[in-house]
Amino acid sequence: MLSYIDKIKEISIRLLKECRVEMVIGFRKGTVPMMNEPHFAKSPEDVENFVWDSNCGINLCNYFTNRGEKIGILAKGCDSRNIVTHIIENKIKRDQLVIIGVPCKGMIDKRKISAMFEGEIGEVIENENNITVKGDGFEKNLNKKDVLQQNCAICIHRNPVIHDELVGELVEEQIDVDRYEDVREIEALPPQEKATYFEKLLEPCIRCYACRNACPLCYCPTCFTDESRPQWVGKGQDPTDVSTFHFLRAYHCAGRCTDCGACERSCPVGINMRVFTKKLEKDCLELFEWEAGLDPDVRPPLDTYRPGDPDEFIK
Amino acid sequence: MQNPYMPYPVRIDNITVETEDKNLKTFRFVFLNPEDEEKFNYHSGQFAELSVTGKGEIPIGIASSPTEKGFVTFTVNKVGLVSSYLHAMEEGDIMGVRGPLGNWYPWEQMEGKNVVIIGGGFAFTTLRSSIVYMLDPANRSKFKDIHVIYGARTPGMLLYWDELIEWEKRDDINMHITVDGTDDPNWKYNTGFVPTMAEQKAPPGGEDTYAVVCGPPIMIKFTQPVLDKLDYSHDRIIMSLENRMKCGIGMCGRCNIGKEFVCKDGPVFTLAELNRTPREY
Amino acid sequence: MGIEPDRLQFSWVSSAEATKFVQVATEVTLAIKDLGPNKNLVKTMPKVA
Amino acid sequence: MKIVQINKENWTDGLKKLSEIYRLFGPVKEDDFHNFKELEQGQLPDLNCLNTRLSPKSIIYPQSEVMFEYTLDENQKDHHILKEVKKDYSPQAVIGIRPCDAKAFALVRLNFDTPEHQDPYWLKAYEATTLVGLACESPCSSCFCTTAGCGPYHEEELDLLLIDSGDQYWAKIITDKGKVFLKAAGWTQTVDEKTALKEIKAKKQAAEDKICSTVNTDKLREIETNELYNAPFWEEVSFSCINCGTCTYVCPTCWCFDIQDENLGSSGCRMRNWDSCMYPLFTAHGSGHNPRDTKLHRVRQRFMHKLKYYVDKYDTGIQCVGCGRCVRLCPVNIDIRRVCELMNSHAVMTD
Repeated sequence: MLSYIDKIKEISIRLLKECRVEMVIGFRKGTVPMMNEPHFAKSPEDVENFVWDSNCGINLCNYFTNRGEKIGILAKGCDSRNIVTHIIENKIKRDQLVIIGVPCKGMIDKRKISAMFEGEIGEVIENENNITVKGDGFEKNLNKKDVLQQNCAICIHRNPVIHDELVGELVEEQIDVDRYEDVREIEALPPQEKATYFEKLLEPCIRCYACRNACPLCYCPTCFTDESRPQWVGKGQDPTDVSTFHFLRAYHCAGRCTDCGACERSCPVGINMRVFTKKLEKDCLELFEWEAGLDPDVRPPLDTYRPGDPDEFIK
Repeated sequence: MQNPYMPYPVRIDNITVETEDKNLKTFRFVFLNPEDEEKFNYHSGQFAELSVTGKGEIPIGIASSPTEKGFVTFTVNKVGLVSSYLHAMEEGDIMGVRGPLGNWYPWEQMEGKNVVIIGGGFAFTTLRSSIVYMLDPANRSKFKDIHVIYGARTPGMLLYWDELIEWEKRDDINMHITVDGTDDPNWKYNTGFVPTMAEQKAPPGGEDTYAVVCGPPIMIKFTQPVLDKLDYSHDRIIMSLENRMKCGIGMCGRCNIGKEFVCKDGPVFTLAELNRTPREY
Repeated sequence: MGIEPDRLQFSWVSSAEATKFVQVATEVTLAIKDLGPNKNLVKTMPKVA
Repeated sequence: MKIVQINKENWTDGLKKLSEIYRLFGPVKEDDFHNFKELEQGQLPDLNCLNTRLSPKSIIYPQSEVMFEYTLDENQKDHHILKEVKKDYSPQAVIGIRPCDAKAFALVRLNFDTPEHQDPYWLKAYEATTLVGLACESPCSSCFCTTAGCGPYHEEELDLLLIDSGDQYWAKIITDKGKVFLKAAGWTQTVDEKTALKEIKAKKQAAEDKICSTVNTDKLREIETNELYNAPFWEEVSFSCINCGTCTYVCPTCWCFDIQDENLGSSGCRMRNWDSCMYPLFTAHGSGHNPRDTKLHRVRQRFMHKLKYYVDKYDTGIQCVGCGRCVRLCPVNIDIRRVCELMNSHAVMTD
């Protein structure tokens, strides 16, 4: 994956030179270990700052929303599915984008890696399959496979589903992945335990809305959480208000979320809020055989009616 | 320690619908505790937070003049959650007023000077307060010529109609009432936008003349070149700003323009001051 | 979300089906009385610290 | 007496005595990281923590706080009239607060304690609090306190500074509040101050030397506000921002808040909640007009406030203590050190 960068730069420069796009959205090197910053290039010279490694977990689709110009955008499998969702929802036109597909072997989990060490991590050096983590008084090699973000570890669409350019050979898709082990465990809990589980899960939330804002699908001009007339949710730290925000946000992503993991990655207090979106993803798959963002020409289950739609819940 | 967030309890004493679209109402409040009225000691140009219990607070310019005793009045435009609720309230209802807040028009500086008041639409409230204050027998002699250029879209959208007419009749104030347009054949006053009217009616600027400008952004935008043309120096153009506010005392952090808080360091600024600050209003 | 399954019920009732409506309403009421008051996602007055 | 020695074997015992007088707060590890929590009976603060994930500002300035109560029931005599709530401002102590987080209270105080108005909630909680600092021996790589008017042994705002010296802590007494605290704990063992001070000085130097990250702020004051406001780099700086509130909520020096009425049946309360200049609604007028309607505006506001407006308004330096939290926790890695450099060097460029 590290070798992609030359190709990324080459494609970006070409697109900009040929005026096929006015900007390319990619990443530049971060200022702290295991972080890169979303960045744009408007001229071939700007492209020099682009990087690609296993720290490009932020979903770049967030950055084309409501922009008017022609855009080249780097897209991993999950990001490309997000683009498809945006196209389906008329949020962007296909021809406004030049999609630079990035076959992906997964992003590393900064939080998980940090938790493995007592002291502060000073540097993380990456090669094709391993990373070396260095800090004050320690140095350790880790296999990337063991420290992937959870959504990457269980990803079954690593290759972009839609693209105009490709920065490398397609990678092998993972098969026989059990995507819903954690969801099933929660589903099996009795109601009260489930409630307690969610309460505990969301207890650290500081309502910074990083999860919502990192999500390219949360593009509503005014989020229901921020509405004042009517005010659906209180603005304080009341646990009911906090969980209402998380539950409803997840529902709004039903049939749309592509499990890019940007929400979880962004959370400053380490909440695994993907259990909500994954539950809805699981329901969409089981009830409607639907996986989000695979085909721009198929309407999603929540805006189509089929006579055979499940209705056992109606008494 | 006095709690600056605690409003004085008041009773709505009177409600007047001001405009034909019924979106502007003037509320007259009487303090439940008479001693609070003395504490609420204000100058024309200041504002207060109207506290509608259970809904929240809104910052509104004080429309009454400190020379009027026994009540305070506010003219409120119906826009958001609190103001809409307030519009549905009735005489006799209990709510709160917190203030007075912010600075005021530079009355001491303007003493002995000509004062030109330029107002548009519903931003005439603190200007009304100012006019009443200046016309008070105890104060009128402190000022030289007073000009008022006040406009609204239509005659029915002008605030304080009865008072405007009374001021029209007086010879110690030059009133120039205008509307953007009207189909009323009996309209006796001016027709035309406020900036145009200012160009025709305002006296030339100079050491002895202050302009107090308050109105919608578009009016301010086109009035400024007119005043430049009439040679008003920017430190003699006084403006009153609005921004979203919560605390009203410079603490909650949202209303700043550069390092100045509109709620505490303002809302009154000279144009010269505003020129030095980001235009985030 | 930790809401008991019986607490939320769906049913189709046409405006002409008065009997069915009564039946559904009765059944739902009984089911919920069995469950007792809902305790989840119930907001209380904020605590004064 | 300036320095008291606390043998670590007396630590638990002293804390027990203190807990009878003070509500004690300290760093506690939950899951993967530390945060300040009120210590339960017998619970010890974890002083091995690098620093807490969130700043301890919420101990004095809670994220949600009730200001007033009221009833809307017109049968009640005082309906629709706000009433003060009774709050607990009994003594509390924050044990193991880092010097940067303590200094932050000094910066925030300028906002809440002004000649014209005093915020009673913040001030009363602040006055009830004893800050027991812990000198920082191993600063993080993203800490830049020494160039942000602070440092690993900085004493400003602290009542006591603890210095870890093997089997004991040295407690440097900075205020009377600190003296009272030590006495309540029964920690009174005197030391040879000359020797202790010498060692502290050496340790301080060693800690300061470990800070490898710096910012330059020398030009920020002299440059024109509008010059900086209109600088060309804001588009690039703000591009990656997702307008979440992380930077402002984890920041020990951010204080912005919102006021909301919350009703439950016929009673309710007026409360205040942290708010963030990163949120579009923060400045949106009722009319729909928003003076800071783009993320460029909002990102610029945050940095201009911390590094220019505050500098100009109070003349006490930048509104940042260099704790590095926003650097470490920003989901998209916007780095205040980089922005500060851009701003400061823009000043140089336009000289």
